[in-house]
Amino acid sequence: MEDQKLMLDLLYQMLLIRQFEDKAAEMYAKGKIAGFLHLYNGEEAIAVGAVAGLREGDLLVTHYRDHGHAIAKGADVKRLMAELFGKATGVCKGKGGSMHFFDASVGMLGGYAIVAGHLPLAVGLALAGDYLGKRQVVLCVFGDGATNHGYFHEAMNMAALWRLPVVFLCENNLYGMGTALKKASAVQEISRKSQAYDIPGERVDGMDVLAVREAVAKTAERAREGWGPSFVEAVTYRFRGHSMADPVFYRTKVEEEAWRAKDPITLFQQKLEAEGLLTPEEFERLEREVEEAIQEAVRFAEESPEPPLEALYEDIYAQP
Amino acid sequence: MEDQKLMLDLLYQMLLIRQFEDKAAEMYAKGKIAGFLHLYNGEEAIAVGAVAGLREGDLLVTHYRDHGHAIAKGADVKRLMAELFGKATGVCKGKGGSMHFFDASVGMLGGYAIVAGHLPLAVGLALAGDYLGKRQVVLCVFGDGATNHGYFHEAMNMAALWRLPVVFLCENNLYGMGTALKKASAVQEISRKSQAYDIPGERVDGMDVLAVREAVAKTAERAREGWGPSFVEAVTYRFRGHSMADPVFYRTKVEEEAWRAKDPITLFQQKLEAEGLLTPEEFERLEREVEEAIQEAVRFAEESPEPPLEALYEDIYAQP
Amino acid sequence: MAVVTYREALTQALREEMRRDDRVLIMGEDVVDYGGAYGVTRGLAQEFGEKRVKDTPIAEGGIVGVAVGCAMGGLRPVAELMTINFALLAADQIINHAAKVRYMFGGQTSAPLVIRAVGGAGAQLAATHSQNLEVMFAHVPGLKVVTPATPRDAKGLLKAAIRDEDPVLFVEHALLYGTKGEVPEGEYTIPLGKAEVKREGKDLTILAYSRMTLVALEAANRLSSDGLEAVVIDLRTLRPLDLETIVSSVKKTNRAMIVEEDWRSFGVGAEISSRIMEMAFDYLDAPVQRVAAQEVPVPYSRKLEQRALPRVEDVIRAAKGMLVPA
Amino acid sequence: MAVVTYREALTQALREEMRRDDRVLIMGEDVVDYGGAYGVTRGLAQEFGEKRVKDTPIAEGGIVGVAVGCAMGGLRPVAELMTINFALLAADQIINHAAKVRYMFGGQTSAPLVIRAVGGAGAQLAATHSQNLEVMFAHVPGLKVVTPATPRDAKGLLKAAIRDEDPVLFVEHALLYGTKGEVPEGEYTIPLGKAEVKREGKDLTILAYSRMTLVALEAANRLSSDGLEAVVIDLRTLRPLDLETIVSSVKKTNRAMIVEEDWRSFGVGAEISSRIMEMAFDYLDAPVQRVAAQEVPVPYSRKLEQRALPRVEDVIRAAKGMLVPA
Ligand SMILES: Cc1ncc(C[n+]2csc(CCOP(=O)(O)OP(=O)(O)O)c2C)c(N)n1
Ligand SMILES: Cc1ncc(C[n+]2csc(CCOP(=O)(O)OP(=O)(O)O)c2C)c(N)n1
Ligand SMILES: [Mg+2]
Ligand SMILES: [Mg+2]
Repeated sequence: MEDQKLMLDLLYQMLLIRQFEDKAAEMYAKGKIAGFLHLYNGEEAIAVGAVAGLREGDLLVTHYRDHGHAIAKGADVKRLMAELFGKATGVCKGKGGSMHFFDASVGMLGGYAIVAGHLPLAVGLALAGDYLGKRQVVLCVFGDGATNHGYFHEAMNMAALWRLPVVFLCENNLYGMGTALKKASAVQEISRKSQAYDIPGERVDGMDVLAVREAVAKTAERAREGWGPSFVEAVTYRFRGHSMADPVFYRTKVEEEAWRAKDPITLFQQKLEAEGLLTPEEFERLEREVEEAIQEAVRFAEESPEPPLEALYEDIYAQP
Repeated sequence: MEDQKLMLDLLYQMLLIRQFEDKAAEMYAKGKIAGFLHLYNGEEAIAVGAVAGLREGDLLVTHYRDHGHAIAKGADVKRLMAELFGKATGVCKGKGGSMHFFDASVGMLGGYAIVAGHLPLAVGLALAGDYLGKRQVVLCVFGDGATNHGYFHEAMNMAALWRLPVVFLCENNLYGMGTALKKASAVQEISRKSQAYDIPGERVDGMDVLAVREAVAKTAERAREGWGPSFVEAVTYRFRGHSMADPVFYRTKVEEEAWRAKDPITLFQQKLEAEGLLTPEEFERLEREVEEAIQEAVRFAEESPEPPLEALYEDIYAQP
Repeated sequence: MAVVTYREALTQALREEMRRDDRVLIMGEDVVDYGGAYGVTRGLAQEFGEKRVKDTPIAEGGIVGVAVGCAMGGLRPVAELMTINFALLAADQIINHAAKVRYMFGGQTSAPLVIRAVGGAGAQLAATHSQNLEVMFAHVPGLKVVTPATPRDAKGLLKAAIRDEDPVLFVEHALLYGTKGEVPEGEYTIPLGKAEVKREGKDLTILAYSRMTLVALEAANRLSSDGLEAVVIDLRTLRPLDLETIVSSVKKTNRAMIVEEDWRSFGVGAEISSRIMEMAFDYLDAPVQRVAAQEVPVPYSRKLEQRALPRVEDVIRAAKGMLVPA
Repeated sequence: MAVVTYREALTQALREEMRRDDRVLIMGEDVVDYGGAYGVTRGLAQEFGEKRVKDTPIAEGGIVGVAVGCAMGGLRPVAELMTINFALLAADQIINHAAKVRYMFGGQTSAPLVIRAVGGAGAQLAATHSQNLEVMFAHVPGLKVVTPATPRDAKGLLKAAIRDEDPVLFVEHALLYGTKGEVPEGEYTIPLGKAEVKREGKDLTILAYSRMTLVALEAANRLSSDGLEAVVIDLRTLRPLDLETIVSSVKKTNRAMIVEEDWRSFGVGAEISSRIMEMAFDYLDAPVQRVAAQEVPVPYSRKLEQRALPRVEDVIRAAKGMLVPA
């Protein structure tokens, strides 16, 4: 029973992310949202599975493709949508936008738009937690492209050296913008990169929410017990372009279709139905629930006020 | 016979480096040389062995501990000593000093004082050579400390990705300044770091000039034939402090003595004597020859003029 | 003359220089299929092949370092950084390597590379993707810094930068790519280090560069209907700086103002302002003014972002403040 | 008052703050056994253990990034960069992360860290190890930049920087470590953002910071024997800048000069000079002057290096040029 509730919750979260993203795309087309918008469609199982593998009080930092992580970590979709709309009620008061979701109250410590720039930050957060005796794990999410950056190397080495409680989670969606993995990385099996730091590395199916949950739960507990960092590579695919501006010239339709057949939501739905934990009616009910939540989020965002002009000069310094 | 000549030449070069360094230390104490001075005593077998593994036209770039490499690559000790003295006749007209030896005429393309900063440069030089069809190998030398830097990762990945003719040669002297390898690197066997790029890695005895020569010759030919980069870790020890200012608090006398017993020059001398390729008299003669060369270098440096004041404003731009 | 976009003018420059000189190659993130984040290299890989148009991993320090090595090795690399914000990741290669190798090695080598980078705010990209950081590089001897405002200048300056024997940071502006202008049909270059008087006048000299040149021109046109005629000088190159053109204009108008999109404090305008005071003190009827961005990280919200950036009205108000005694 | 070196004053500040607040920790290359490249952290690992004084790998971007994370996580890290030249390797973490997290996340977090870095030339370390790069960071809202000249200021400012809730770049000078001065016995801090009049006068205001404060003071003393009395103001903090102290002095002396060790173009002095013109134009009897380093990469040769740096004689000559009509 407990288990069924959890399973349905995972499904709900994935649906919530999917619909949030679809709505965001719609609102972007309408000009309600601007800037860069990087959607998470297709990758939902990773954020949802990973957060399910954490405990309360654990922290998450991620890259600019951060909507899924913020939602999975428990941030309010109303305030996230309001952030996309640039409203004062947004999680970052409209100052951060899509790439910079942050909600301290749920341990979502940020989306960062400098590729790999947050990897050392994650190590520092873990160091602080360790120093303060918190038994807190830091989940650090990034893309395949980020693993070629110097920061990846420096952060992995320091985390290993100091045995810090970080789970490095790579969302390998096979492309960094339009550059295929094989044109950017000397090794294709990204999980192997952790060997250079004696960090255990593991590759999981990023379309399987339970597989991701298991990998993160295991490595997070390892970290919590003081055994240091781990590296998890979750293989996945983004169903949309890199950002709204991307015409996706660089992938074939055949490849896209093959991956769409592995839609993590459909797969999980089918699995739960096969196991008798879900009926088609319940699924529809879940979808409607999600739809309502998203509609409410849009309403909230629409009706929220713009930030006042004074906000421009606030939050630069704590002590100006 | 040919072989004996070569062996004696290797020995000569190691002696030349050793005496150059001892003389530089003496001149530093006398105030003739200033700035940072990083000596190569104990590591001579690496530069000499490595350059012996190259062919004419190959290039070398290295870090700030660069005297040995410049000498082995064939730069004139007179002009190198003059550079240390800050004279106009120095290889860099007195503008570079100890950390920035450069002699284009012999393919010594620089000592660089930003740790690991020259690794991407080496990749670029190799790319240029490849682009221009030169069949030229770039030997890139750096310390153990440099392998923890982001540049190492970025350069190794790009070199592997583009199969460029670079031999990455790590002088693992167990310390980066006063920081022991085990406090700086998650893995101790540095050669393993190349696995993350599918670059072949090998550890050799850095006190054995022939072992280094063999490893570099093999990997350089591999590179020249189009098979891409290699990684060679040469284990060694610096007999002096990191720089002239270093009181060497962080190492034990026992450790130092153990390594001094493996002096690469003495080992090679003994080996050649045992094989009948060298007599004690010949060795003394060699030493005297080297002594004269070094004395002449000092004389040249002493007698050379200071750079003219106008030199301050030259060489900033090609087209001001 | 053909009317083309700033983007297309840049592409033309790259194409022509690659045809002219085999040693010119392009490297950067997504320069092949994507044609660069802003589409400037689109079509070039098709014409020149992936040996000359190279996609790189995401590794800005490495990219610029490789380009410096290429340049030292005899090629003419054009490295593309997706935005100037990422130049901070390559600052060591730009400042400690590209700008130094010639000097510290006593003139034995050089690094004739071009680093193209997009700067500027206005597209709601928030704090880390909206900076104007050119002043940091303009401070450094050994570098040249170019900041074109129009399609004609973009093309002519990029061609000159590629031919230049020294390292050049070439800063484009995200909001200019779609702007159009006349570009001469034939082959031409525009020398680095020469400002251009883009509008004549007599009452005031307005100095600007990159997108702010357009803002300054619009402000000058509107001031004109109030009877005030401002000279507008486009600096075009920040290093070397064309002091002669600047100072000789100020000596005639006796008033100067800088319009810059970067933060005021320690920004580009500070240097221009100081130089004018040093070289034309006795000619100044009023202190040189600076119209700059608000000193805040750039926020996402459109309303806030627009307020953070210098607007035409800000220039007009400042100009009137200088000309009409309060 | 005790007479101690600049180095010892800094060590005292670190020791006292670490005793006062458990959350303060030090991280950097060779801070344990070596005591830092310039010996400032010597003895601290012995007292506080390696949990609070951490050696790091050579990885400046990573080091500062880890420190930013630590600060966001509730600690008060003091990250040591061996020299400010390597801050270029951490420029992204300093400018895109430390300076931005508070703002772009709407005030939900902050990065109260101190980055200590040694700047300056004069020790024949050549082009990549002799730069004065503080202006690049002073340009950035969200950062504070501190540049002490004396042991007393070094100690009081470092203590204040550690207690400050914002990210602070604390720039020490390589040639100052051995200099001595009086330091108060008891506990004290010196607020960031306050310049100090280090010498009174009436004929001219000389503005300086870091080592150039000593050069300015010596020049002022020598000018005094010629009957010229210069005020010497030590800026101490470049961001925030204490305009009040600067401008009120210039309004009295009617002449101002900046002495800076960085390159003139787009350097610190440009901002000071412009601000003075903007705020005290009608008081100025002469253009504000800048005495700066030669615009060259710093060469190794002592003779050339000495010529590249601003000397007491340069200040005297410039001052006389301002005061005695030619
Ligand atoms: C340091 C840096 N370089 C370049 C960019 C531009 N950029 C944004 S996303 C991206 C691709 C990242 O790919 P990956 O890490 O695989 O993540 P994905 O978008 O596939 O989830 C690039 C190059 C950036 N934001 N930061
Ligand atoms: C980027 C950078 N960080 C720090 C330094 C200061 N530094 C100079 S040498 C050195 C140690 C390098 O150790 P390693 O690479 O092992 O070379 P070794 O000196 O042992 O030959 C350090 C930290 C530097 N020059 N550059
Ligand atoms: Mg990806
Ligand atoms: Mg070493």
